Amino acid sequence: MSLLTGEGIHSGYGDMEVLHDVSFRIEEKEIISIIGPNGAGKSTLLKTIFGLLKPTKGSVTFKENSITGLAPDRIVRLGMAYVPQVENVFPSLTAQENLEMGAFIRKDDFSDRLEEVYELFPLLKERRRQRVGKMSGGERQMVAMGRALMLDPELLMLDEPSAALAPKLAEMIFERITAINETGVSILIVEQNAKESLKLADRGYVLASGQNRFEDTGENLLANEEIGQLYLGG
Amino acid sequence: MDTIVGIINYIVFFAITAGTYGILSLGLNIQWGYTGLFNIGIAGFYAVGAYTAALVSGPPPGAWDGRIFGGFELPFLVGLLAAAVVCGIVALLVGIPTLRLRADYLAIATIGIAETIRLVLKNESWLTNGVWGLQQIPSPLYDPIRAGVTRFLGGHPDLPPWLHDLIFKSYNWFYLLLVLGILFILYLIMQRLVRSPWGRAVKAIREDEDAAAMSGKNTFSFKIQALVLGAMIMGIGGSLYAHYARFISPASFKPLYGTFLVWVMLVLGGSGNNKGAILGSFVVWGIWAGTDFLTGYFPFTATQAASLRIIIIAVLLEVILLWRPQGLLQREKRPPTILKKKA
Amino acid sequence: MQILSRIPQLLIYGVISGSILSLGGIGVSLTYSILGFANFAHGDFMALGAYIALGLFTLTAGLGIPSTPLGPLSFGFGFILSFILAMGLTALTVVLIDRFLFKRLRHTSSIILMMSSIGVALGLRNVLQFFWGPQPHYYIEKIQLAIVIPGVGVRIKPDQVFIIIAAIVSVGLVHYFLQHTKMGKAMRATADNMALARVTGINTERVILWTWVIGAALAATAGILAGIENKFITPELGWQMLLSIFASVVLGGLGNPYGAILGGMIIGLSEEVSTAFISTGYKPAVAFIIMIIMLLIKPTGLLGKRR
Amino acid sequence: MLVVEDLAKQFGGLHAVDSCSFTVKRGTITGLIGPNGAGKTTVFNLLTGFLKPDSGEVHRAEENITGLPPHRVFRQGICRTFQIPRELKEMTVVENLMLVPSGQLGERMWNPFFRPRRVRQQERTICDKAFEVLDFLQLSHLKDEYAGSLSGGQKKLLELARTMMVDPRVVLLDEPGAGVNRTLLKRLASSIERLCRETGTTFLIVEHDMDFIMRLCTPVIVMSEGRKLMEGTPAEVQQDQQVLDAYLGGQYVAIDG
Repeated sequence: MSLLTGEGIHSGYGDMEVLHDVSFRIEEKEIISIIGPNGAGKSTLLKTIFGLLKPTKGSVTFKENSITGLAPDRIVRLGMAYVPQVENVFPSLTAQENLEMGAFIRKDDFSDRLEEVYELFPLLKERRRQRVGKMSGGERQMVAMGRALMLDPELLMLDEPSAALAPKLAEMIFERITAINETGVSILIVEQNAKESLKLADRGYVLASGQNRFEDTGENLLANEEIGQLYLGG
Repeated sequence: MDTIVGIINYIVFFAITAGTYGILSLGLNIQWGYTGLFNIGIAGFYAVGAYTAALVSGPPPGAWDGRIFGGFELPFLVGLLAAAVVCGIVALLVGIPTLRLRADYLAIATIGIAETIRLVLKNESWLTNGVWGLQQIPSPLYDPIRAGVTRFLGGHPDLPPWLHDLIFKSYNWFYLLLVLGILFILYLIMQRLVRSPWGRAVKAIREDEDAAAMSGKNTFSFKIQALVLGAMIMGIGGSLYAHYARFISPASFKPLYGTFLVWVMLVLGGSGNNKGAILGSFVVWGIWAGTDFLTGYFPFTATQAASLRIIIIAVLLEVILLWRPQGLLQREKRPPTILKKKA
Repeated sequence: MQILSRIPQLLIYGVISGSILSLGGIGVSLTYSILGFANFAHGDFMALGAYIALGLFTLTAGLGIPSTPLGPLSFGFGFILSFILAMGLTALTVVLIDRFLFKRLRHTSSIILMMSSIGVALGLRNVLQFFWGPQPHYYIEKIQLAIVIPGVGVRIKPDQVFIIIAAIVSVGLVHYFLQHTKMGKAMRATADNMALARVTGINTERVILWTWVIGAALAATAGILAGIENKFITPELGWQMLLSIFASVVLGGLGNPYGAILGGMIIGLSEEVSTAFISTGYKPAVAFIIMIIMLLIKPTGLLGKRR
Repeated sequence: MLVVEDLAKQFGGLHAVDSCSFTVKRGTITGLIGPNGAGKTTVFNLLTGFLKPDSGEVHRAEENITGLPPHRVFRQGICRTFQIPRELKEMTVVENLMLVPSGQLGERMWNPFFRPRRVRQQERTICDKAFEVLDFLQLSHLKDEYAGSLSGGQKKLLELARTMMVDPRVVLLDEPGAGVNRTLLKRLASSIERLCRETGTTFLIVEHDMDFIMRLCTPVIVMSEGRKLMEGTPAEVQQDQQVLDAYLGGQYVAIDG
C-alpha cells in the first residue's frame, strides 16, 4: 500500500475545473516531483490533496484512510504537512514562535523536535528570536519548512519552494529537502525548476493542462525531449 | 367621533414623522445602498440641518436667550437650502480624510463628527443656546393658514364639534403635504440620478472600487459626491423636523438613536432601492409607534418602556441581518431607462 | 502661569483615564485584528461589566461577605471579588453573543458585522437601562481624601493608585499571554494570517473564543475601573468612552494591541491636559481631532503595519 | 506603440523586474511568456500604473506614461484585463459594459437633470456600442443577467468586452485563457484576431496556454528572471534552447548586496 494515492481527481475553483482526471501515488520515503508548465494545475493538486479544495470527482487516500474532502486541520493530524507557495509564515512572530505554531496540536513536550528541526536549519537557531517579517525570502522558506516539520509528519508537501529565491539560496533549499528526506520523511514537491527538482526526485509526474502526461524516474524525465514541447507547445 | 378624530390626527402626526425619516433614509441610501459608504453619524447631520434652518429662519435671540447670533427670519426655503449646504460642507470635511481608507475609518469618523456636533450644540451657547435649545421656530405659512381656518370656523359656528376639531388642526395636513411633497421630489431626483451614468459609477464603486478605478473612474470624487449629497438630503430632513417641532435642543438628537433607527429603516426596507428606503421608514416607524402603545399595557415605567422599544428594534435589526439581509425590497435590477424604450 | 501650574495634576488624571482607555482599546484592537471589524458594542461590554459587578457587589453584601475597606482604599474584599467574577460573567455573555450572532454573520462582510455590533451596542445598553434605569448608581458613596505627593504638590487618591496598578497588572498579563502562552501566540498567528493558521492546525474557532474572552474581561475591567474613578456608573458609561477608545486604537494602529495601549495613554493625557485650555465638555472632541490628524498624516497609526 | 525601457521594480530586496526593455509594435498581437515568477504580471502592473517602477520608462507612442495612476493610463487608451475577473457582481452585464466609456456627460451629477437630452443621446450611443460588443462576443443573450451569475469563462469574455467598449489602442490581457473551456477559448482567440484585424487594436497577452500563444501571437517575447530573454516568431521561440532552459531551470532573482 502506498503512503498516498490519488485517483481520477477532478478539481478546481468554483465552476472552473482545473484538474481533469489526475492520478498519482507516493511510496514511503520517496521524493516525488510534480512538474509541468504554468497553469497545468500543480498547485491546485496540492491544495486538493490537503483539503483546501474539494475534488468534484476522484479520491485521495493517505495511509489507507480516505482523506477526500477532509478539512486541513484533520489531515494535519494524520501526519501530512503542507507548505504553501506564498504567505507561508507568520511575519509578526519570531522564528521560534513560528515553529511552535507548527506544533500547535501537539500536547506533549516538543522541545526535542525543535532541536531536530534546528539541526536541519542551523541558521534558524541563530535567528530564533528574530521576527520573520524582517527575514529574507530564503530564511522565510526555511521557517515555513521548519514549521511544517514540527509535527514530525510522514509526508511533506512543498509548493514551489525555490520560487523567487536567489540561485544560491535555491540550491541550499534543495539540499535541505534531501536532508529532510534522509530523516525518513516522504516529500511531494511541486517545482518550477524542473531540472533541479527532478535531479533529487525518485520519481516525477508531468502535468499539463490539468492532466497526467508522463510518469517516470527523475533521470528518464530529464532525458525526455517531449517534455520541452509540453512547456513550449509545437 | 372623538376617538376617530384622535386617530386621524395621530395618523397625520405619524405620517409627518415617518415622511421625515423617509427623507433621512433616502439620504442614507445614496451613501450606503448605492455607494457603499458606512455613515453612522446621521443624527449629526440631522441636527446640523435642524439648527441651521432654525438659525436662518427662526426669530432673533430673545431676552432670555443665551445666544447672540442667528435668527434672520428668512423664508422657509432659504433655511432649507442653507441646511442642505451646511450639511454638505460638514460631510466634505469628514470625507476628505477618511474616504481613501477602509470603510471602518469612515464609520468611526462619522460617529465622531456626530458626537462633536452634539458637544458644540451643548457648549456653544452663543450660537445654539446650549441645552435650552432654540424655540419658536416658525412653521411655514402657519399664520395665514391659521387665520384662514379661524375665519372659516367663525363663519360656520354650527359645525359638529368633531369636524370643528379636525379643521382646527388642519395646519398639520398642510405640513404633511409639504413633507410628502418634498419626499416625493427627492425620490424622483434620486431615482433619476441612480439610473443615470452617475448612479452606475457609484454602484460600480460599491461592488468593487478597484474595478471602477480601472475603468477610469475617479472613485474618490464619486464617493465624496455621494457622501455630500446624502448629507444634504439629511440636512433637508433636519430642517423639516425643526419647522414642525418648532423647538429643538441637543436632546432631540441623541447620537446613536436617530442614526440607528434610520439604519434599521433602510436595511429593513432594502438598501439599494429607493422605494425600499421609504417603505422601510414607514414600517419601522410604525413598529416604533406600535410598541409605544403596546408597552402601555405592561407595568413598565416610562424609561423602561423606552428601553424596551429600542431593544425590540435592535433585535429586529439582528433578525434582518441574519435571515433577510437584502431587506423587504431587493435591489433594483433594471436596465437604464433608455433600454426599456428600445426593447 | 495659573494654567501651567495645573498641568502636573492634569497629567495624573491623564494617566488614570489613559489606563482605562488602554484597557478598553486592547479589546477593540484584538477583535479587529482577528475578526476584521470595528466592534461598536465594546463600550457597552464595559458598561455591562460595570453593572454585573454592581449586581454581584449587592449580592455579596447580602451574603454577608465583608466589605470593610482594605487599607486606604474605599472598597473592600467583597467588591474585589465581585470585580473578578464580573470579568468572567461579562466574558461569558460576550461569548454567547458571538455564538448566536457574530459567528453566524462571519461569512458576510466586515461592514455587516460592524452594523450588527451597533445593534448589540444599543440592545445591551437598553437592557441595562431597563433593569437599572438611566440614573447613576453609586459604587462608593464615601468621599475619599487625596494624598498630596510631597515636592510636586499633586494630589492622588488611593483608589486612583489602585486603578493605575490594576491597569498595569492587566496590561502585563495580556503581554504575558500574547508573548508567552501557546494560545496567545496562536492569537497573533491568526491575526497575521488566518488561512495559514488553519493549515497549520490551529483551531481558529478557539482562538476567536479567546479573543472575545480576553477582550470582554478587559472591557469589564475598564468599565469597573471607570466606575471606581467616577464613583458611579450609568448605562451610557461605555458609549461615552467609545469614541475616545476608537481614537486611541486608530492612533496606535488599528489591530495592534500595543498600539491601543500607547494610543490610550496619549489620548487620555491629551484629553485631560486640554481641559486646562478649553471646556471640559470637549474631551471626546479632542480625541476625535487627534484621530483625524493622525489619519491625515499616517492612516496606519503609530505602530500600525504598512498595508 | 508601447516602448518599455530599462524597467525595474523591487519588492523588499528582490528584483521582480530588472532592466527589462521591449517594444510592442502597432497592430500586432504580441505574446508575453515566461516561466512562473519571471515578472510578467509585475510588468503588466507597471505598464498600467498599478505599480510605480523604481526606474525605467514606459512610453505609449511618443508620450511618457511612466508612473501615471491607473485611471490616467486608461485614458491613454491602454486597457487591461485581470487574471481573476473583476466583474461588478450585482450589476447587469450591460451595466458592466456601459460603465466603461470615459467622458460620459451623465457622470456629472447635474447633467441628468439639466441636459437630459444630451445624456440620453449619449446613453443610447453607449448602449448601442455595448450591444454591438455583446453581439461580437456572442454574449447578447446574457445582457440582463447579473455579472456575478456568469460562468468563469463568460466572465473572461466580459473582461475582454469591457476593453472593447473604449476602442482602446492597446489591450493587455492577463491570462485570458485560464479556466476557460476549449470552445470558449477558441471563440476568444478568434475574437482577438478579428478585433486586431478589423480595428487595428494592439494586443499584449500573457498566457500559459502555449497552443493559444503560438497560434495567435507574433512576435512572442520571452521573459526570464525579470528581463527579456528573447523575442521571435513562435517557431523561433519553440526551438530556442535558452528558452527551454529557462522554463525547466527555474526562475531566480537577484538580491541586493
